[in-house]
Amino acid sequence: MVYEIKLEIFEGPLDLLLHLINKNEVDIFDIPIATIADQYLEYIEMMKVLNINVAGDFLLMASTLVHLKSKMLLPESNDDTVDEDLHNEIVRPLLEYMSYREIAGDLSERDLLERDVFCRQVPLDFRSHIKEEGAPLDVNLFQLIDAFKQVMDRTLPGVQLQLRLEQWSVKEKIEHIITCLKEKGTMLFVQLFVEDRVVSEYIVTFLALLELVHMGLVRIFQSTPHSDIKLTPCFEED
Amino acid sequence: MDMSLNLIIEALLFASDKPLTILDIQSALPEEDSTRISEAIKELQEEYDSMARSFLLKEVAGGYQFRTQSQYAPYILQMLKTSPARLSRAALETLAIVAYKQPVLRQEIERLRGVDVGGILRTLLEKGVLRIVGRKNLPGRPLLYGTTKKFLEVFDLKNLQSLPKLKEIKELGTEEDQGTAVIEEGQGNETGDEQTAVDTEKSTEEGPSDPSEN
Amino acid sequence: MDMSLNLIIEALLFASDKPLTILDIQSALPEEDSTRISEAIKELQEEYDSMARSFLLKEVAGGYQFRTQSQYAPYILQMLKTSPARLSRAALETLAIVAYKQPVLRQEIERLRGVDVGGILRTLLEKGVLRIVGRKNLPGRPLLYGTTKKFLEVFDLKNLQSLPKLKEIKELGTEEDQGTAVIEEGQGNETGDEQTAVDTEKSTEEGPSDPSEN
Repeated sequence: MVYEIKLEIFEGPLDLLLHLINKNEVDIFDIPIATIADQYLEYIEMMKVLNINVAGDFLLMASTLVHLKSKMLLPESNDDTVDEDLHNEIVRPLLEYMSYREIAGDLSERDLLERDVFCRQVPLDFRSHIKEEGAPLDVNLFQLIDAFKQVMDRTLPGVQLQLRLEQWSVKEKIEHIITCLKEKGTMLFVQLFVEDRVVSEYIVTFLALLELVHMGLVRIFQSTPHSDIKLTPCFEED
Repeated sequence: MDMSLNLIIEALLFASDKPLTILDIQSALPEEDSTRISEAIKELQEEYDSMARSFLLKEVAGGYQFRTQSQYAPYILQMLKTSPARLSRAALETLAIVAYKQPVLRQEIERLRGVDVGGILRTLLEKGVLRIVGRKNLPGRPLLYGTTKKFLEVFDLKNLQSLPKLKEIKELGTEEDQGTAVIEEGQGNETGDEQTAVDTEKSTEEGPSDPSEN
Repeated sequence: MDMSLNLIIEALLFASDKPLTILDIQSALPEEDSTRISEAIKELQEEYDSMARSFLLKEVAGGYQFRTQSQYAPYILQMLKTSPARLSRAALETLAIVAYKQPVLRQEIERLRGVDVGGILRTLLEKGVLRIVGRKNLPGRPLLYGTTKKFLEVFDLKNLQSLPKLKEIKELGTEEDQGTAVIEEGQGNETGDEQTAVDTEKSTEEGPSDPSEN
């Protein structure tokens, strides 16, 4: 038997379910759950055989389907509760998904800018024209975040350089920690890093703390796992 | 010099790469009142419709813009040497959900689509068709997403009300109510004009999910 | 469909930001020979001359371009002056640093950006998105910078707390192919129609041609 192999992309479990329902030409309000569940599992199996990474979402739906199928087969099962589960876990999500999918289809049929229709392109020299003082700014939040990300990404590779310049020395940080502990008595571990700006500074602070513990000047406590780590001084007040 | 109001407005629209609102036009023509401006625009629209040129004056995203007719797209794409702007089906579905449910949590989009949408959200934010509108008053203060003016521009929509109506969902009853999104109120948030300009676009056909505006 | 050569050329000229040469036009219309194209352009020019609109088809720099007539320039300039201003990359980065690190010293901004930011800070202060929030208790009492209410307006934020954290954006991840491929066996089942109909729109997000550029 010759098989025609057709590659389909499914966006998710609902997409696959919908495909099976269409393929079997069944009513969404009257889904033959056993058949659909079997076919769904066959697909998942096939994906595994083909070494296609099966996302967790697909497996979750698979277990829901299997659960429903087994419930249905149980002699003492109550039809009403099965129907209710089927409605809540399969039918309703499918209906919702279908309605949004339809909207998505409608959207893509519209005259899309720069696919179907084009607007005027204003020459660059127009854009750089001097603006009035109060002119609004043409910038969005994502651009702002992205700019910050770029700055931070650029800053991090500089870590080694900064260490070599000894912008922060372990000695200074030791003094800083001692000063803080003298002021406050007990401190939380996280408070040590409040003023630190970049990774290299965190590292130096941490090294300083280790050094202090090693010298027996600071003790570290944690009452329970995941609780706050506390630091107490073991030196004389002067 | 022969300069009718219509032709001045035409020149402004022709020289702009963004849709112009009546207000935008008025800022260049402070003596004109807005009804005269909208009349002039209507006349221009009719004129271009009847002239049957390659472009028309369209109403999009709360403003007006000259746009080419779709049958010329293949030639223009050829000239620009680009492939047409495309959105994947996943992106379109995500946009559809955000458009109707906004302000909406990522988690809710994922519930409706049945899959992770993090990467798609990021792409759509980058493209400027979605934006972060605030945070929901829930543990972790998760971000709420909404559509932008650019969304309307890209999809040739006058406003959010002109989105196609959501059909099936009505028969689904009420359990759908996932609580009301509360956008964080700030102290001193007279986030004035800009804010309200965007807010006017906001609304959905199936009202319940959008009580969040102040 | 009614698409004369003239109208195709008109559409090309309309959608181009620079003058088009005959050769440029020919690249979109390979079957047309250059004399027919130049004839068409001549006809378009005459047509626009006689229509007396606000713009004309002019020959410039060896090519052709639609240009608004000079008497409309004052209105267009006025519009451009009040139209949204873009921020330079440097300004955007500086603004971003202040937004996330405020209150912040100029010295700290310069450390992060690696360059002098005096001029940019001044510009951002003038634009009203930054302000001086105080002085730090350090030798020389250096100035501390922070954002303003206008900053919130520009970015449509209720308050500074709703500024998304870098971590939250990183958590969205990137969009690898989130679809899952499945091989279907069986010969030509028609039920796949809907499927394939939608599939044709599918394509990658990161094509060079997204329309989203702000």
